[in-house]
Amino acid sequence: MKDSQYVILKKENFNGFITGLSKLHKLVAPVSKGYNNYSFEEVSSGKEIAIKYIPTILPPKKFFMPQQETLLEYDISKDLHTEAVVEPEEMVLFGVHTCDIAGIQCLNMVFSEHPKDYNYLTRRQRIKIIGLECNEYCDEHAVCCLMNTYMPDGGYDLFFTDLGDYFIVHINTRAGEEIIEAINLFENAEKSHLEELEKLREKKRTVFKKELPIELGSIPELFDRSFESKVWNDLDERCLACGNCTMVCPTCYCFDIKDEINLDLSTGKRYRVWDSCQLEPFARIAGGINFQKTRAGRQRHRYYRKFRYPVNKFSRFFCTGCGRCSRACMAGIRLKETLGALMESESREVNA
Amino acid sequence: MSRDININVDYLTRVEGHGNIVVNVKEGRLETCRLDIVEAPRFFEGLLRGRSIFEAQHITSRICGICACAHSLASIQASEDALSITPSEQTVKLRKLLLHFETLDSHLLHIYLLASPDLLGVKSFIPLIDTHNQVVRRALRLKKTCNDMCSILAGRHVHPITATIGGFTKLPGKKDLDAILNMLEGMRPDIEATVEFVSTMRFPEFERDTEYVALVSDDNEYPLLTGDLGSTDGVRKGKREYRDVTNEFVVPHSSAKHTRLSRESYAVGSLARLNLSYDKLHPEAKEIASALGLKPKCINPYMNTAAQLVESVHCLEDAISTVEDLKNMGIDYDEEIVVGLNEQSRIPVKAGSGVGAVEAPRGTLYHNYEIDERGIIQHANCIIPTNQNLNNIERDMEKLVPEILDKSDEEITLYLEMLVRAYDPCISCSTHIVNVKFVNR
Amino acid sequence: MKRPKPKVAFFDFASCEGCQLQVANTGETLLDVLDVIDVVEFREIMSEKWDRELDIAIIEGSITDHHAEERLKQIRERSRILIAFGSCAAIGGVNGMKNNFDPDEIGKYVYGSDYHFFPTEKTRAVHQVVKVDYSVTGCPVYIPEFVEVLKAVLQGIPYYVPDYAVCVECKLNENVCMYEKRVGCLGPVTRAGCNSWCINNRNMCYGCRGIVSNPNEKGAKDVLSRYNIPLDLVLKKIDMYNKCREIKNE
Amino acid sequence: MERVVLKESAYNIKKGKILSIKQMTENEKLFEIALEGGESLGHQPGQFVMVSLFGVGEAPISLSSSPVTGGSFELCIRAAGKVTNALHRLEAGAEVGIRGPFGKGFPVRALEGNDLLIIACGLGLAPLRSLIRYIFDNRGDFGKVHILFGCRSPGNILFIDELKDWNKRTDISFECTVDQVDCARPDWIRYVGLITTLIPRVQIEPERTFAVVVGPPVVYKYVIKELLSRNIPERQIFLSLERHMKCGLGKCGHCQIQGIYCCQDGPVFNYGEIKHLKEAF
Ligand SMILES: Cc1cc2nc3c(=O)[nH]c(=O)nc-3n(C[C@H](O)[C@H](O)[C@H](O)COP(=O)(O)OP(=O)(O)OC[C@H]3O[C@@H](n4cnc5c(N)ncnc54)[C@H](O)[C@@H]3O)c2cc1C
Ligand code: SF4
Ligand code: SF4
Ligand code: SF4
Repeated sequence: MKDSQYVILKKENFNGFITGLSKLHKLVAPVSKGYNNYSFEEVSSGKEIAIKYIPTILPPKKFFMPQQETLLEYDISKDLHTEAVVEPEEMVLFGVHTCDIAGIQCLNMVFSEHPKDYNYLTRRQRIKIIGLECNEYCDEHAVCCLMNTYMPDGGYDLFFTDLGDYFIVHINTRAGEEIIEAINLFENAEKSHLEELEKLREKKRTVFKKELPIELGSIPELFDRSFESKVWNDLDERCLACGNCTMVCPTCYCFDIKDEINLDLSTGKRYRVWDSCQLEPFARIAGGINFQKTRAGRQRHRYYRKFRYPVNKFSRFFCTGCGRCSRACMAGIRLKETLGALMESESREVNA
Repeated sequence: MSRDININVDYLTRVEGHGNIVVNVKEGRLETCRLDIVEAPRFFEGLLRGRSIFEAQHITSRICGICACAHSLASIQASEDALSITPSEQTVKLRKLLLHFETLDSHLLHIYLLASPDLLGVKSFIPLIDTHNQVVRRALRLKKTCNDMCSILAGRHVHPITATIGGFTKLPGKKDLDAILNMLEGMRPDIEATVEFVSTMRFPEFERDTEYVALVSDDNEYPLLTGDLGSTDGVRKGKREYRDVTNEFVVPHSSAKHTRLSRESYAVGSLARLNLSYDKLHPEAKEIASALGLKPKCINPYMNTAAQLVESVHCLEDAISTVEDLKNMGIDYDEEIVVGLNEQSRIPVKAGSGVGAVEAPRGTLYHNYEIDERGIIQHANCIIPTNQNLNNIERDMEKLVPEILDKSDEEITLYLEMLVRAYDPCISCSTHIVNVKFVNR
Repeated sequence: MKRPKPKVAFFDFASCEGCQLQVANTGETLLDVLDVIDVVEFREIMSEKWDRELDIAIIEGSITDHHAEERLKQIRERSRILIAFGSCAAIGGVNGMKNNFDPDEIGKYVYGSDYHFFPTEKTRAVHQVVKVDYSVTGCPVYIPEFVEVLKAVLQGIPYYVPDYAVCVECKLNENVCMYEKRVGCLGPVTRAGCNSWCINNRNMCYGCRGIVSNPNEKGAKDVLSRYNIPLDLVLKKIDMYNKCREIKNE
Repeated sequence: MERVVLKESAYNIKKGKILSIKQMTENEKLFEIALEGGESLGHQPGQFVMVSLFGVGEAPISLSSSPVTGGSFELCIRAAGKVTNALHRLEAGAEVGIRGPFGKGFPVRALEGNDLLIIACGLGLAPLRSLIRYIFDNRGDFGKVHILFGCRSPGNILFIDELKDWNKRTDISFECTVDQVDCARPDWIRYVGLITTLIPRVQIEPERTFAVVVGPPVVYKYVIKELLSRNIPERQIFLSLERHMKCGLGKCGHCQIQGIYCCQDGPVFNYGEIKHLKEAF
């Protein structure tokens, strides 16, 4: 029906779009929780959605890799009987910012890598993503320009950009196109619409400025030289090891595996639950040795897992610049400041 | 008839807390008759001193896990009184709802799990799992529903979390109200079955006229959260004069304090409330009352269990209409309280004294705090329903024992235990364990 | 697979008995539980008594006087497994606040000149008096955790109270952090396992589950000053449940 | 919600039946396990499996038997916690879940034709026994073989009967030391002292010697220092590291040592390749 890659949705049709879509699929979108906090929750009407929002408390990873998810069910009443399972759900995510789309792309790489994780991949298959452009910065914690995630770069089915009276929508996949077709409220994008989109992008390029005076490409080397930096000791004093920074990170995927048996003591399930490298017991083994005893070491590990290790393994950074870790930290440990401190302590050493 | 009876019920069971019954009859003459409380004292009033008034409800709810909501509500009322805060209409309705849930829960627990084994001739509900499986399941189902409703409204039944000075930290959403309404309506058949179950029970026939005390009011509402203090002997006082009602006093021959009002002892609880405010019961409840042969002034303490059932019906019906009211009014979410805001000094604090008087499931519960200008508690006093009943229980026993001397020791013991249990005593929450007597000292 | 049901008894010491009630509150799940254990004594809801050997003793409440200590020791002797049930038993809980006062002074305050009829000692948690095999902490206990512990007992495997912050569960539940509301929350130093019950209900964490093994005390104080939350207020709040931490095990 | 059965899930287990259990020391038992249907595990010495007890959990355990054995495999397990204690309570005939084998084992191909210095401390003997048995099975493929074993006390000696045999063998050299003597010391134990004291006693040609070391984390630092002082090239030293492991699939993050996952990239590492990893030791 629509041959161009772009369509538009008038604002007055937005509600109809959401209601219509929510009737077709489980629809999830950002909603306000007060105190400038948001979360992705199921919606059925446009007015529930916070179109202007800053990154949600938990990133959309909670749909791809739920906080707790069953891996295996077992029955040991007679013979040992087990079945590996996943309980996926068809859904559409609406309003995903570019940083979070980047986060999902990171997770895609992790879980597609051998040995493949079919729990993740099966869920992934059933989720459609509708992106939403940030026309301006969320707040001072974002580093999306430095991490180069502030512009759309694939990873979605549809992508919405708010242009005042209407949204311009980029159709990226066949699944996206099906949504457009199913909900008959879209119009063809004219040249003028595309020009307006280009104008917005131009403007964004002037508003979004590299948040720190460093080239993305030099970050790995900065980390190569920072392993023994004093910056980590400073974090040791401040960090409470609460784990918030990792729980809210769109690219943290560490988990624990636990067994739960029913009261019959013969049936039950094995499930995984989000875990965090910031927690005291994370690297402790039987016998009591803890391979990550200090908060300094654990904080360092967190930063290296964003800015150094994955660069080798996946050729990309695992920080999407969303700023969640900084917002979630009651101790005020800010990613931007930590990076800044690393740069500074290094330049001091160089100058000394 | 002259015989010796020596009853020593060490650790009275199926009551909340530790109590012992001691009866000593020598040659047909009653020598000793008392209910000892051996619960380890916990000194709540003492340890409240120096704590912020904003922590009071959190701490005092830990006086008793069985009537934790009532303690919270009494505590909040006392605190608000001291701080001169008037709760909104919505808050009052929600609090009433919470108290209804707890009353239902507590009464049903008592009827099914604590009292009915006696009437069915078993030691506990455990054997009933086999003999009366449906009854046990119904009891547990009802209890669970009350518990679930408390969870929605207050986070949980034992030590509610959301109820706080000023209102609630979390207000029920539309879906929550619907869910509660659903659960309440779903309880109706089980409550009907309960009525049937109880009407087959035969309560011992025993009467002793005494004074009954409860909250009373001039409006049409069955008073549970607000009102003055009144008695069947015609006393009426404001809640700030609670000390004149409870009259804790020292008995010359014993070191223990008792409470009394117009006569040697008084009773609180379901029967007291029914005797004072029978007319204000929900019509359904009144119907059940008359079917059970309960009408004011009923002076058979064993009938307290029946009165609890009547109140259960009242609470259920009143809760349903309260939820409907709330749904019609629509919840104002701006009233949600951020707890701990006192840390930011958002509720103005001043020196003062406040009293909370609430009809807990077992009777009138008083909390009284005195705070300084920083909101720090200087003095605290909590008077628990069971404390008020202990004296009355002993007087009942004194009258009962001579009447049943022809029965076997086992039977006498059972009658006495049942009597004590009928009051549904909550000894664990007795902050003032004032009733221990040392007759043989 | 039918194995003999273990004999289980509930005992209460200084407590509000709310944790026992939590068990009764589980509804028909209680029947499932009773299917796998044989409750032989549970004074709150049963008249049956048992003075012989026990497989599992479930202890509610703190130890506040000499009698209690003796009684507890006797129970320990005849029990194969002993579970400290609820914060009062596991960490001392609210009864610990009493340790802020001199026992005679607080006795006089509450009972006047007759205070000596109610002798009291420093409040102690159960493990400060006898060996404890399992702890179910929380005020009140969180029933899913209790059931988990019960299953661990039946399977003969250990249960470790989580040694990480309530914040973890709080985040999994996607709550708005209390610090965003500028309210001092004890979540960051309190052991998880309650599914962040209080914060899910928009209250703060009061620390009822005990403090993690290695809290960053200095860091926590800095956080409070960052948010202008008076330190003494929060320190006092820690005492609400954790005062018995100060008692060193003999 | 849909429920999909995942045939290919890496969390699927293979059923294993315990054929026999042998108490080795107070805390260690040897389990012989066969997979259902006689399936061969097909492992390399140095690899490990995740052993499951349902309702309890999983634990990574090294394979102790030579791959050549085929039909069944052996695990030497110390009762250290939840899963391992529960395993110790099992009896022959019980079923367990097995995932794996996982990880990179000892570089058998690279070792072939060279002299070997095998150093085992305590439970480190469990994985090394797999290699040693493999070497015995293919003795002609290797040069001189020295085996050093150290443990806390005579009561902690694993595979004691086999060790007696090794002691008698003439095609290898074998020495054993204990940190302390707490009960009757078998006469074939000649030394008391730390494992490091044995290293200077063996005669080696460093350039054609490969050292393979497995022991608790504390020993590596000292043993490696000793080996380097004997001029064994860094790249000819192999070791196996223990970490907390949950998935064995390089995902859960528990075993990560800086940029590498111990479960997939290890547990056997070449010292020369990881010596720069400060978190490794
Ligand atoms: C590659 C590899 C190979 C191995 N090979 C062998 C082998 O061949 N033989 C062998 O015996 N072992 C081997 N191990 C070690 C073995 O995996 C562990 O001993 C085992 O995982 C312990 O599991 P568990 O469930 O018995 O102990 P757990 O119950 O899991 O106990 C240990 C864990 O519980 C936690 N814990 C313990 N106490 C507490 C507490 N009080 N509070 C909170 N948390 C606590 C610790 O943090 C630790 O994570 C190997 C390990 C690895 C990584
Ligand atoms: S959120 Fe802050 S305090 Fe918590 S673990 Fe992360 S850095 Fe530490
Ligand atoms: S509300 Fe409390 S428990 Fe939750 S994240 Fe914040 S500090 Fe942690
Ligand atoms: S959130 Fe804190 S106070 Fe509330 S139940 Fe959990 S540990 Fe206890």
